Amino acid sequence: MAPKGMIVIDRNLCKECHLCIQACKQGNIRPGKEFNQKGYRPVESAEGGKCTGCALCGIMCPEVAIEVYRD
Amino acid sequence: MAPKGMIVIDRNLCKECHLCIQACKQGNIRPGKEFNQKGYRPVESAEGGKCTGCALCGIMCPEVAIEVYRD
Amino acid sequence: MQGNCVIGEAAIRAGCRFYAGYPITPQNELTEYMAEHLRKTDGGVFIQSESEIAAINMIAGASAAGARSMTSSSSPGISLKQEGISSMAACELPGVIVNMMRGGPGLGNIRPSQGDYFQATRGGGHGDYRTIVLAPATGQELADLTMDAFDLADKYRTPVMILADGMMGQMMEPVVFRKPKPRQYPECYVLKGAGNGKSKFIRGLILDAIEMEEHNWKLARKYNLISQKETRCEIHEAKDAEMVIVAYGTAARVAKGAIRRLRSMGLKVGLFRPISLWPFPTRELRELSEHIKHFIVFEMSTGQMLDDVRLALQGFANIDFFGRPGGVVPTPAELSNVVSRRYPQKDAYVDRFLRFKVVEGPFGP
Amino acid sequence: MQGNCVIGEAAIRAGCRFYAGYPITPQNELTEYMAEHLRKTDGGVFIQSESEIAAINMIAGASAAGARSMTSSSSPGISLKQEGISSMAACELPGVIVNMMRGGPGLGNIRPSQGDYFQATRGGGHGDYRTIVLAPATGQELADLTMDAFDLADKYRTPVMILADGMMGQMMEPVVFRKPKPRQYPECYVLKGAGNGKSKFIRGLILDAIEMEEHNWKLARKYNLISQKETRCEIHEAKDAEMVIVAYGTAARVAKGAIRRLRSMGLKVGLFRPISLWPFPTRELRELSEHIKHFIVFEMSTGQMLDDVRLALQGFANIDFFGRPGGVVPTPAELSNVVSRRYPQKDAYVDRFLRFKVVEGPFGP
Amino acid sequence: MNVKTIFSGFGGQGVLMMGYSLAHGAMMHGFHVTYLPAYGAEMRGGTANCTISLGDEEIASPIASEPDYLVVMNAPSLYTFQNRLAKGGILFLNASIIEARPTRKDITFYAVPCAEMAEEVGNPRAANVVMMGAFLQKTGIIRPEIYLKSLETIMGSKKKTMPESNRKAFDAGFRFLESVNGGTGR
Amino acid sequence: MNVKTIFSGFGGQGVLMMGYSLAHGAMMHGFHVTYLPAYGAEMRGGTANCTISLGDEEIASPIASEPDYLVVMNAPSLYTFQNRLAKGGILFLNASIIEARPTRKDITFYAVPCAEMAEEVGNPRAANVVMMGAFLQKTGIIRPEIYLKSLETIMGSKKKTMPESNRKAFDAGFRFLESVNGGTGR
Amino acid sequence: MKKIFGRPRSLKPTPTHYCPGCGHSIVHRLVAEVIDEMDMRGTSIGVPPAGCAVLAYFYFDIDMIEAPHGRGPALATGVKRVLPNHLVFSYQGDGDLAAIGTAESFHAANRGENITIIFINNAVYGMTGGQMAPTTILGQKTTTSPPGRTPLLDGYPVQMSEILAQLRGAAYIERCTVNSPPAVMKTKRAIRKAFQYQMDKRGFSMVEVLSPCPTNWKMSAVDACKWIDEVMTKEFPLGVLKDIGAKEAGKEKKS
Amino acid sequence: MKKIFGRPRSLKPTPTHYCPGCGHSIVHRLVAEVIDEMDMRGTSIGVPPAGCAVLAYFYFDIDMIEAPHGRGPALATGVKRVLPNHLVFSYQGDGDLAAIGTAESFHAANRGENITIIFINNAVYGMTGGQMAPTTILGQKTTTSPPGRTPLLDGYPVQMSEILAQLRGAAYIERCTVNSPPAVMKTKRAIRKAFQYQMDKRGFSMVEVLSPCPTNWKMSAVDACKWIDEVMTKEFPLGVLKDIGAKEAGKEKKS
Ligand SMILES: Cc1ncc(C[n+]2csc(CCOP(=O)(O)OP(=O)(O)O)c2C)c(N)n1
Ligand SMILES: Cc1ncc(C[n+]2csc(CCOP(=O)(O)OP(=O)(O)O)c2C)c(N)n1
Ligand code: SF4
Ligand code: SF4
Ligand code: SF4
Ligand code: SF4
Ligand code: SF4
Ligand code: SF4
Ligand SMILES: [Mg+2]
Ligand SMILES: [Mg+2]
Repeated sequence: MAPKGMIVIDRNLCKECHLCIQACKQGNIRPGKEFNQKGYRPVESAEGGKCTGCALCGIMCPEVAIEVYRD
Repeated sequence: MAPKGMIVIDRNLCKECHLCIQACKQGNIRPGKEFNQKGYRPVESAEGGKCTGCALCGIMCPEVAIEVYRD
Repeated sequence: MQGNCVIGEAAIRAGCRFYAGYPITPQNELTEYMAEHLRKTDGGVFIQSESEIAAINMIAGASAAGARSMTSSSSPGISLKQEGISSMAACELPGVIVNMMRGGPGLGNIRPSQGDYFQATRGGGHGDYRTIVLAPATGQELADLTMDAFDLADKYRTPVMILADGMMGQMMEPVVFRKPKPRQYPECYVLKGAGNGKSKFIRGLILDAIEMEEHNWKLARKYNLISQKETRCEIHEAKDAEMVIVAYGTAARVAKGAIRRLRSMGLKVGLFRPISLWPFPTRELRELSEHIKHFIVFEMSTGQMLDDVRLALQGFANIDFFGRPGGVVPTPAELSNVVSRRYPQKDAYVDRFLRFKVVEGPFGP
Repeated sequence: MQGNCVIGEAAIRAGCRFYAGYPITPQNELTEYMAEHLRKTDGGVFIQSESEIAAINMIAGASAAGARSMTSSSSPGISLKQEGISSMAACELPGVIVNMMRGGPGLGNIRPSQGDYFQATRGGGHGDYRTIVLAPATGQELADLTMDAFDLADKYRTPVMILADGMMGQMMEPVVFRKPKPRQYPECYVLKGAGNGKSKFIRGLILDAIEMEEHNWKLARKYNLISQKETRCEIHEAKDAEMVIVAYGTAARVAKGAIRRLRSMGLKVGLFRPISLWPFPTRELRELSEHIKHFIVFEMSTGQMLDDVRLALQGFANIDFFGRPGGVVPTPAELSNVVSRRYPQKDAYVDRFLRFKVVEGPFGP
Repeated sequence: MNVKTIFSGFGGQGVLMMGYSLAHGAMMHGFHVTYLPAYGAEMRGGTANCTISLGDEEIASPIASEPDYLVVMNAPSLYTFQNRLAKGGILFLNASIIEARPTRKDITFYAVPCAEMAEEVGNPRAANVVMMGAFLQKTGIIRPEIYLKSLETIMGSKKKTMPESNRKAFDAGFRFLESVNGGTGR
Repeated sequence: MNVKTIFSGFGGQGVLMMGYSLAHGAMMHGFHVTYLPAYGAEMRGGTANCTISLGDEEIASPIASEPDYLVVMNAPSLYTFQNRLAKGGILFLNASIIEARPTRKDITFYAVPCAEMAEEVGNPRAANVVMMGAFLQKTGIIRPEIYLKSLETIMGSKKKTMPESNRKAFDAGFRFLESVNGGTGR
Repeated sequence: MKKIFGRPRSLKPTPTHYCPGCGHSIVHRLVAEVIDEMDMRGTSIGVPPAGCAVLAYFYFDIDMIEAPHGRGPALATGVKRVLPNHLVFSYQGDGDLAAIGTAESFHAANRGENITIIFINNAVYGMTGGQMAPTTILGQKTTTSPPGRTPLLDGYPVQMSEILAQLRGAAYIERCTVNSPPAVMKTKRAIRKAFQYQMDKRGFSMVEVLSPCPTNWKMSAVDACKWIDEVMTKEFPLGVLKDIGAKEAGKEKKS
Repeated sequence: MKKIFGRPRSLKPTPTHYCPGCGHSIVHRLVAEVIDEMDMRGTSIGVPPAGCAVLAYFYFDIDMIEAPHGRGPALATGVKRVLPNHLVFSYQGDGDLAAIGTAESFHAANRGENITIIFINNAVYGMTGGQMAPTTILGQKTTTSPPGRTPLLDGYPVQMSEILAQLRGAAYIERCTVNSPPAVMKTKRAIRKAFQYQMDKRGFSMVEVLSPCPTNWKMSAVDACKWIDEVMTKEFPLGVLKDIGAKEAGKEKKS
């Protein structure tokens, strides 16, 4: 069983580059629809707890907008 | 029989570096004693016609102070 | 057409066939314009050089080979060109150098500023030389003065600088390109290979002091001649003026806006706008000072042209100063406020020395 | 000890522990002195850099890291340092720059000359900044002013230039090295690593125009302060003088020789010798002009300090000019001839404008 | 006549194009014009703005200390520029993104949901053109035909964009404000 | 007292050393001194010269427009400098190389065959020291002992040259002119 | 749950000005992470360039001093010689390092200065708006090579890592990229190694990073990452170009 | 008897200022001979440097323009682009080419500028009196490396020919010397080939000449020639470092 993980996305840091979506093998991140203050639409973590806490998304995120937690 | 040659040294161009002496396989050039206007002692061509006109001295002379003639 | 592109187009029309430059904001559009359009002309050469230093030396070479040549940069890049400019002046090589000034010193910022006046007019490079410096204030002038720059460079065999700033470079205004004059220059110095004739050389090194002095005075005489013949300025609304603003380039535009406001308030204010910064229009300013006794110098710097105004007026009129350095372009409203506060009382006392630079604005001295 | 070496020795005694430079005549002996002696001191770093540009940036780095730092060059090399000097001024980094001027513009020659006055005093680099410029005229002053230069650089956190020429650099005169003052400087800016505390940075880039303006005025206030506090000059035989020569550095030495001759001929001539070229001793010169109405500016150039004299005097006295550019050092005899011809008639008319530069000598304009 | 307008928003919203097309149209109309994009080339992803000055005489200063009209396409621009607007000036705001409304009472403002409207006409990237329709409806600086012709010239020179969809977007904006009265700050 | 001397010749003749040693000796004696080598570092193989000024007061100018003494070690120097010599000045020339003699009548000159003399004392490189002996004999600027001490210091710091052979060379020059009266130009 | 990934201490909690998907910000984080791991935050001095990274001092929480365009290696040399035990790195773009700063980077490497250069190769002048850089690929369109870079007019892309590797003062040089999580991890290891060599006083070190510039390449961030694999690494092969190796570890130290 | 050796037409009958036994003057003659033989005197433009050869325009009887120190390749680029069918060469010392002018020589080579550099490597700054040059040998004493060049403080001697050979714009690069008659002849052939490549528009060419500087090496001219063989060629091996070869002769020409 894959370890359980969780990510926290800082909406105001995210710049909608979608590199994290590309990086996440679990498909746990998806494009967002709402604009943030800067005019970007930050990505969102999918519901359903697919996240393994592998941190690949964080490793790719240029804005350090993602924090990764794991049990 | 080696070809006959002759060199003409421009006394006022010569700077007494002696590279021509080194270059001449015939020992046809020797250090001079008299000073020229610049304060150098130009080399001289030895008497005795040892010169073959091989031009090696001219090739080495930094000052183009040597003209070489050959039959 | 953007100001930067206007310069590029005017240069090409004036017959510029060699451009070398290195990217720097706020003049990149000029470099890019040349990249796009100069290479399409017959024989036109565009080189993005490895540095500003390489660029100025490339145009020196191209100019020696007979091409009308240009380089451009902005403040820090122009500092790097100083050795090259000094060398071109020494070798009497024509060439046009564009400086789209930015805020300085150091990396500063990329906003419009006028902090390079001293560098441009006093020879930022070493030795006794001067560079003709033209300061456009409209899109049209960008075109006209660029063409003139090439003509002056040829006429006097000397580098000529176009001194403007990011605002002039970015601004878009309708422009009519005039027909360029046919090129006239003494071809004698141009290197084309010796052919069957005598070989020649171009150099700035003159080891003998007496010969070098002779060369220095030869240059000095040329600069004197230029000073007498090539001053340019605009005098605006000065006839009845009680006070005249002295400003160039972008600052002069702001001043014109301010003058409109001031006049509508009933204050008789005019403008003296040097177009040639070197040679500075000393005579013209002095003539103006015969009936105007109150001047306010306005620069987007802490005060540099001020020296030239003081040298010209020699105490015959009051001189105030207002400066906004660092990339701030004050609005006409702000400037008109300052000027109105300084507007002379009747029979105001003429102070021959500028004892303090009078500066207003949020951070004044 | 040769002038160049005196500077080197004084610098080392003053605690200079970082030197970077690139060979150029006529200052090579200074570089060589540092190569030999600085590396022998505790922690002393000597680098022969790949260029003048690298050298100025190396000393910027060393200075930011807290070392007393110096670089030296001669005219063309100093032109190349302009971006770096402007950057140091912007970053408020101390540092000493020696310019042993040679004949210019361009490669010029290696003889003593004073053609870089404008570059040194008006900021050859871009932007609103000034460099303190000290001009020694004796071997002893080479030592003293070098030490002072380090102190001033620290005190005001600004680059300081020693401006001399090949003659000062070559000349040998007995010198006594004074004990250097203990170093005093605000260590707050020095980068030593953040430790456990807050990190800091040094920069010249300030993108926001208002912030940049604030920085410009901050610098301007500093320069105003320096102008008020740090002017230096020597006034020699001026008490009873009818005419005063204004000259600095090597030219001032020649002037002293000339004055001896002139006095022996009964002509009352004195000397005003600016030691700090920037800030120019304006106040001091103006005071002198209260009783002296005839000045002759003598420079080994076509006339640059002349502007500062005219700015100071503002038409209150007659100003003549005599220049020998290009590496010529006139003899005291020649200068005294020139001065005697210009020696004022009784009640001579004071001409407020310098209508022509009065130049004598074989090639005068 | 001497009118100054500032267009402002973030990079990618086509703010500079709005200004440029207006300047171009005004030039075609015969006005003296200056177009001054704001300086930000060394920084990307920030805000973008430009100033258009037009008038019957030579433009003395291309800067607008007190613009007559202000178009803001995102919230930060509203905060930055609203106080600069001249007394009695008109402000146009992109209601699709900006929730806030101006606070000044001495101006008129129009809220245009231009993103939604652009999507409606089937050209989601043409929010700026919608706004231009709205802008010219209320300011009437130049006639719509002239403007649209300019727009076509500009676009044509860049890429072959559908002129038709731009025209539709413009019309939508133009008509949207036809019968709307501007608000004032609260 | 204020005395100026120019030493001149071609590179390699030790001309700068002559001037430097005199300056050093004069400094030891207590004079104010300036030593000004001529500028030629960018060119080699040319002529070399230096100017020594010494006096009781600070030296106003280190340049000699009209030197009191002139030492010329080769012919070009004679042509270059002889006209600069002050009226009544003294000229020393290296007779080993220079055939010409000065043309001015208002000066005194001494012809010293210093190369030959140096060879005689067994130190062919010390022609310059021979000349210094001759120079100090006739000018008497400083006492021979002081000069020789200076020379030793200077040489010692450079390399271990035989002080003895220098002393001999100096003496030879000094004695050579003891009983000679100077000529004047023809 | 435990936080296992987040912002390193040496990176300030400040939003950057970089464009979406820009490689600069990834490399910033890596450098900060390595500094944290080596516990050098208090004794590091960084030298940012003129280039998109000009504001790096707003992001790194270590001491920094800005260099004029291209002069980072000279400035870093000055800092390092005065503080020989500090970690000193110069952070430079391709225009900065390989055009205007050619001489400075070349000679710092040749002197074997104990500094590290973090070299961001994005094949364009990013900050000034996408002009041709020395590393622009043949055929690549930029604002100053509108028809694409042509060798006869514009010259060839320059492999700086290969060239500096030839100099004897260079101890460690590696070319990496940051277009995928494994590539990012590899880059981090390279930075760590370079810093370690520096602290061991083994000479000059450099890590070249092929770095996406979606803005000037006019691509999405995701496509930019692909372009690095498909095009850029063909011109600039990844790998270690110089490593004086462990064998020299005992060599005399530089002071 | 017939004159079989004398002054070439392209060399003025002027005595030089060079020191006795200086390699500069030999190379001057070779360049002039090649120009004569190629019949290019009327269409050659030379660019002398700041360095001992600064007065070359007094000696060459062809058109010349002096460059500021290190900038010869940039200046020559300007000349050549305007006069693409002329023979344009830049004549530079090691300080000029490999220190202050590093970037200019590097990028001229990389652009494949159709110019030739005659590169005089004498391992010192000759003109300024014998300071350390980038090519100074380890241990060599100069006025700025009084105890001898130390790699840890002063860096390593730089092999510019090897480095420029790596650049794709370089067509022909050879290192020669002039310390013996055969070496002189070989250098002449190299210069001829370089000029020929230039006229064939094949790209950048350079001939490096290990050249005696008896004055600053403090040796006799004869010993200086020996030192080149014994010491200098060990650090700077002679030979062809790049030759794009005859096979490319038909390649598209540069305009
Ligand atoms: C002397 C000087 N020249 C030019 C510039 C303008 N400039 C700033 S950054 C830059 C180049 C940026 O390109 P690069 O080094 O590749 O960094 P990037 O932005 O791509 O990361 C240039 C040319 C400058 N600031 N100073
Ligand atoms: C900008 C600048 N810096 C320095 C100099 C001084 N300078 C003249 S020639 C030279 C170096 C000479 O060495 P090299 O290039 O090796 O030529 P060489 O004399 O050995 O032939 C230097 C540093 C100068 N003229 N200009
Ligand atoms: S930690 Fe791993 S699984 Fe979770 S969102 Fe990130 S990449 Fe996906
Ligand atoms: S990688 Fe970071 S910035 Fe990019 S979309 Fe994901 S969270 Fe946003
Ligand atoms: S030509 Fe040959 S043989 Fe004759 S002197 Fe010269 S080297 Fe000797
Ligand atoms: S090679 Fe020439 S200069 Fe040297 S000694 Fe012989 S002739 Fe004289
Ligand atoms: S322009 Fe390119 S390098 Fe610069 S911040 Fe944007 S993506 Fe990054
Ligand atoms: S110093 Fe050296 S390179 Fe220069 S001329 Fe003399 S021998 Fe030749
Ligand atoms: Mg880049
Ligand atoms: Mg050399």
